[in-house]
Amino acid sequence: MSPSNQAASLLTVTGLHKSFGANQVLKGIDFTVHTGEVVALIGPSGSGKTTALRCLNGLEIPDACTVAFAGGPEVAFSAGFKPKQAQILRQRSAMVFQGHHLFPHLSVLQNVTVGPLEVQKRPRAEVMEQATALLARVGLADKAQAYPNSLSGGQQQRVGIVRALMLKPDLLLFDEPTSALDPELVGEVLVVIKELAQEGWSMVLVTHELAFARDVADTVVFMDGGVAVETGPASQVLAAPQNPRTQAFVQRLLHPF
Amino acid sequence: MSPSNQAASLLTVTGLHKSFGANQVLKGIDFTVHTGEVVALIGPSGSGKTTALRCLNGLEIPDACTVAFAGGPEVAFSAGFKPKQAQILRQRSAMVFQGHHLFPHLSVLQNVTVGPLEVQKRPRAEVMEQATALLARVGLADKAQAYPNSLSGGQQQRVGIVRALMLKPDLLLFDEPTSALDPELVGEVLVVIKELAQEGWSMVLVTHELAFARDVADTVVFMDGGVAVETGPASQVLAAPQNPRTQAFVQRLLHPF
Amino acid sequence: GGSPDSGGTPDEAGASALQKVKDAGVLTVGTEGTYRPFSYNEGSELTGYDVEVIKAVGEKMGVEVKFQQTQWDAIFAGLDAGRFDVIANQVAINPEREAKYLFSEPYTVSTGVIVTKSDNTDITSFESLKGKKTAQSLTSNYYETAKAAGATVEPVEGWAQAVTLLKQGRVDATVNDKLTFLDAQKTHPDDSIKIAAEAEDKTDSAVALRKDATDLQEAINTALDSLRADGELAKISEKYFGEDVSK
Amino acid sequence: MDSNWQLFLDSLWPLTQAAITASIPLAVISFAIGLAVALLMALMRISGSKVLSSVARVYISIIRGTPLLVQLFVIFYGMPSIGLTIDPWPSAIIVFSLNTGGYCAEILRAAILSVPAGQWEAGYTVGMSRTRTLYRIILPQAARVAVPPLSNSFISLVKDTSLASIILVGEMFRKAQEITAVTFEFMLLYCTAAGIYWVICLLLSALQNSLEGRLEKHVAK
Amino acid sequence: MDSNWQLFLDSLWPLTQAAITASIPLAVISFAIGLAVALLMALMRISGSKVLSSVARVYISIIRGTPLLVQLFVIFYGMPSIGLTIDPWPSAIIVFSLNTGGYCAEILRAAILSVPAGQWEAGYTVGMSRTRTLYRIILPQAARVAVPPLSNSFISLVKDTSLASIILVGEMFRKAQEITAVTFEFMLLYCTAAGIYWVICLLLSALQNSLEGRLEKHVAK
Ligand SMILES: Nc1ncnc2c1ncn2[C@@H]1O[C@H](COP(=O)(O)OP(=O)(O)OP(=O)(O)O)[C@@H](O)[C@H]1O
Ligand SMILES: Nc1ncnc2c1ncn2[C@@H]1O[C@H](COP(=O)(O)OP(=O)(O)OP(=O)(O)O)[C@@H](O)[C@H]1O
Ligand SMILES: [Mg+2]
Ligand SMILES: [Mg+2]
Repeated sequence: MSPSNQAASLLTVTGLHKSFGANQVLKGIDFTVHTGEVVALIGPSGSGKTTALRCLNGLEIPDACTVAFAGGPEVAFSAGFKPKQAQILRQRSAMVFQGHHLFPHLSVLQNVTVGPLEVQKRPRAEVMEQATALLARVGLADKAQAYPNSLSGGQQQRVGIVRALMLKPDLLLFDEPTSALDPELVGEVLVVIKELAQEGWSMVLVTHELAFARDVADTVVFMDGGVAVETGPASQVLAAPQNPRTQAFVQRLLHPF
Repeated sequence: MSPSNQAASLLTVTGLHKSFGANQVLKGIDFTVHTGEVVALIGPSGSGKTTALRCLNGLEIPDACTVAFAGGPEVAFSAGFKPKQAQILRQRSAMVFQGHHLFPHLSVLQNVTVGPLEVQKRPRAEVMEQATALLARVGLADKAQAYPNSLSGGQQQRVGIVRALMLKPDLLLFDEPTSALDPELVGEVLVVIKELAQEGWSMVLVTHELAFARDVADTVVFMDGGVAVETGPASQVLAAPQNPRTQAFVQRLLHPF
Repeated sequence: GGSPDSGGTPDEAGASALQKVKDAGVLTVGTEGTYRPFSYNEGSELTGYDVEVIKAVGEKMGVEVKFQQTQWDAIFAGLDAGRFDVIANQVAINPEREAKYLFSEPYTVSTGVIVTKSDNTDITSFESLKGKKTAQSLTSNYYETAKAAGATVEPVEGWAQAVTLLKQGRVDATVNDKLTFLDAQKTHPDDSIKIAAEAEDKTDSAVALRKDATDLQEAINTALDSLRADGELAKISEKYFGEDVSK
Repeated sequence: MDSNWQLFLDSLWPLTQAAITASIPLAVISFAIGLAVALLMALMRISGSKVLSSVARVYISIIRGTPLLVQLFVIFYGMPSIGLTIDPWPSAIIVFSLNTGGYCAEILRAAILSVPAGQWEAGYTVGMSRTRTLYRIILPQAARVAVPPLSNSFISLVKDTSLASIILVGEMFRKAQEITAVTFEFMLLYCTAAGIYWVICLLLSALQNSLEGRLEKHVAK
Repeated sequence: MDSNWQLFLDSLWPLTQAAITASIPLAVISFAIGLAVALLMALMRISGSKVLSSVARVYISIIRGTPLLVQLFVIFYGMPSIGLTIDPWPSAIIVFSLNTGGYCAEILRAAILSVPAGQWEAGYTVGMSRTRTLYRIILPQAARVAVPPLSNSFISLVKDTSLASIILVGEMFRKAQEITAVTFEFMLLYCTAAGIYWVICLLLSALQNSLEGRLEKHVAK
């Protein structure tokens, strides 16, 4: 699964800086996602993983950063940046939220088709066909007409994933997609993500499930204090971390008590 | 840590039945907690673990059940049962909630002392001394004057545990005390619970952390569909479950993807 | 436009008040519509003494009369704002009002009466109101009269409320227009109240106009004079009060 | 007593008629326009722009801080002095709309803020603009929270229309006063009017309940 | 214009005095009593008892469904017919308290229900009774949610006290009318009164903000 070094780079993030007031959360992060690659962001709480991911989708406006997708657009964030420009990033990537954030007043089918139909203005027939296929793909064929409230947490998160896939993004962004789930329901979502990775989707994944990251990710970026402390192949960073901070973190999560 | 068979029984629950409307959630559960014993309730979501625990603290009124504490009271729930009678159960046991439910408008110190001072009417000096000691014990000596909002989830849950200990109960009830926590914070709470178990506190513990249950519990009760499907020493039920349902459940949690 | 010696101040359009009424062919009148027997609604029809008088005036002037019914609170504000040309609602003439508004010749001359419970014996004159409680409509002239007599005045919305307070024993008396009392007794005979005393001086009520409407004032006076001359005014008065109250 | 009963029956239809032809249409139209004003003000308050937010703040404060009666007076009797003469009905609609706008702005603001921020972000991430997210995602959810207090405001508005008589609108309370002027039975007439208001309010509450029920179903838990 | 200015200055003190001696005390006392009534009604509504809950429902519906003016009329002019004659001030306080009670009951109910059920249970588990949990745990937290709408109600109440003039309470609006009875400057006096109301409301809003700020700090997130 590890992409060869020759794989085309899909996304290049350079010099990602972000402060909230006086709190400097990201102090210059660089990383690259190759086509078909799975990058896992790990690190202690408050280290800026979520913030970094949100910047990629323009949900947070970095203070400075260049986000370049292969084949454009290249977005350079700087002082005079207008929030509207962020919208072009969203044409290339799609976010799956920790708390799924499904639209509670829309049915499952409406949830996943509202973007393609009303924003992307794609033909209805094509969108419906895609939706039916994807819902079936994650085991929710019979839930198309249901409302999010009537679904279990795991089902909701799978709908969230379909909603993102429906946008046909080049890159999927996952922010701890299982951390709000019942322990028993974690598995069903991880299985879906694992299959997507195997199908060749490019993704950036924030997770605390180290076992999962080791299994699925090609590259792991360990963040701490707003800096990418250690970056490398998953097997290496998680099994034999070099940096003492990485070591402590991995140790704490694998042996909590 | 396993209590000898001769250990005095502290709590005997017989014939615990509970329905919500037409939904029969508990269909007759029996179990015993010996003094100093740790009993873990495990089982799939919706199997009635939380409901069973809440019945022990009178937060849910069983349809039928006898709850007998050694040395009294023995409470027999039946049709004409008055919610007020449940209060006598709360003099023997104390609950630590999944979502901690600290009182947000009271300081940490007030949170843990409001019960002993205002309900139990114990002398102020004694209560303060106990509170200081217990807060120090869980590593929160410096947080006495802080408000719950300013604490991390793990700190909040530790305060929740101190609040329960302050009541000097004979039995501690834990409902998934770490499931609402950040993965990194789980450890600090589990460590406290493990120490309490080692100090000889009797407790009933609902948990999805199978590794923890195996390490800390003396007895494991596996519930499914409102019935105690399998009961036995922790090492046996978790490592070599007899019942196929227990086997499937344990398998699913230990190898999620 | 009005002739310079008429005193009519031309407004921004250059037309005098009278000219505007003539041009429109309509005299707009502000009135309460809830003040029996002067201005009230019988079914859906606005009627009453003041209403009929001003209608007759309009006829003499050769214009149509249109009514705007509003509360007393708003009636002078309405006149100020030009919502109507005149007020016909038993507006009593007094110095404060004359300082701000023009008045036509009076078309009602009446007296104030003190109304008490029938069994009341200690109120026999305006002097004996001193220290007593009376209920007065703020809108009426008698509010000041009662105050001047040394009474504690409870302001109320109208006759019905005043009488209710009187009968409930919450006030000792109400000073009111004699005509109102007589009309009320005619339609709702009630022997638990009586007239305890009558004022010596008369109260004149007239049509009120804006300060600048002198030519309209003249036109109305002319109309009133001819109504008086041909007996029309007396006839309307007879209809409502059984006597001529117009002088 | 008998004649009271007769009077009650006699006045029932005129009062009801006034309610149907004046009070209710006045309330409904003003409420509809007022809601639009309220939404605008609420959005200005949340906008993040200091200027817009201050303007909305001052507007809301004046509307809520001064009696409705005075607002009616100023528009109807005060405006002509600056050359703007507005007819009774338009005046009434303007004042009641602006008033509703001020009162409901805070309700809508709170309702919009009550929708989790994640819903905005989910809207953005499927490519929606701010405006589309507002209309398609946020407002339908805010509605559930807003309906009960809005319904309160509407019920108040229905009763407040009685003040319109001061600017020559012949609504129900005015009708009751007219009848009272002839019969002097103000208690009876006012109570009858109150009864009619009550019936209207009961209908509105029923409507509110059914609306809440419908919105409830699909709200995030 | 000059004489208007003079009149404005002359009337400022009498109006303010009336506000201080009548309008404000009336509003404050009625609001305090009304809150107690509202709490009672709110608890009846949540109680689970069908009877209590229905009683509260009907009460709230009548209060909200009928004009305040009529409520004042009924207590002051209507009660004597059943042999109960109540003085103006007590009448006003009764009516405004009952009215506040009806309006605020729903606010308090919603606020109490907004406190997570877990807080009740946490109260029970430390041994508290229902009542103690309510006062010690639930109400302090409900306060944060209740303050903004309660402050709305209070501001409305301040303005509504002007209706007390109808039952002979000499509050500010009545004072304005008395002055105008002589001078006829309704617009000017009403606007002056409105200005005073506005100042009171600004003060109340400031109070509300500081109260909210204080309550905000320790609320569950
Ligand atoms: N909108 C915001 N305003 C102010 N500070 C913020 C905001 N969002 C995040 N922060 C701060 O930025 C820092 C990094 O937060 P972030 O959520 O990115 O961390 P994280 O690595 O995702 O942590 P976790 O594992 O807990 O999700 C934290 O100190 C947080 O308090
Ligand atoms: N207050 C209630 N009213 C109605 N049904 C309830 C209530 N509480 C629980 N239930 C139902 O009772 C069943 C058992 O719930 P319970 O919370 O005890 O399960 P659990 O084993 O604790 O599950 P989990 O692992 O998800 O916490 C579920 O079907 C649930 O829907
Ligand atoms: Mg995060
Ligand atoms: Mg549970």
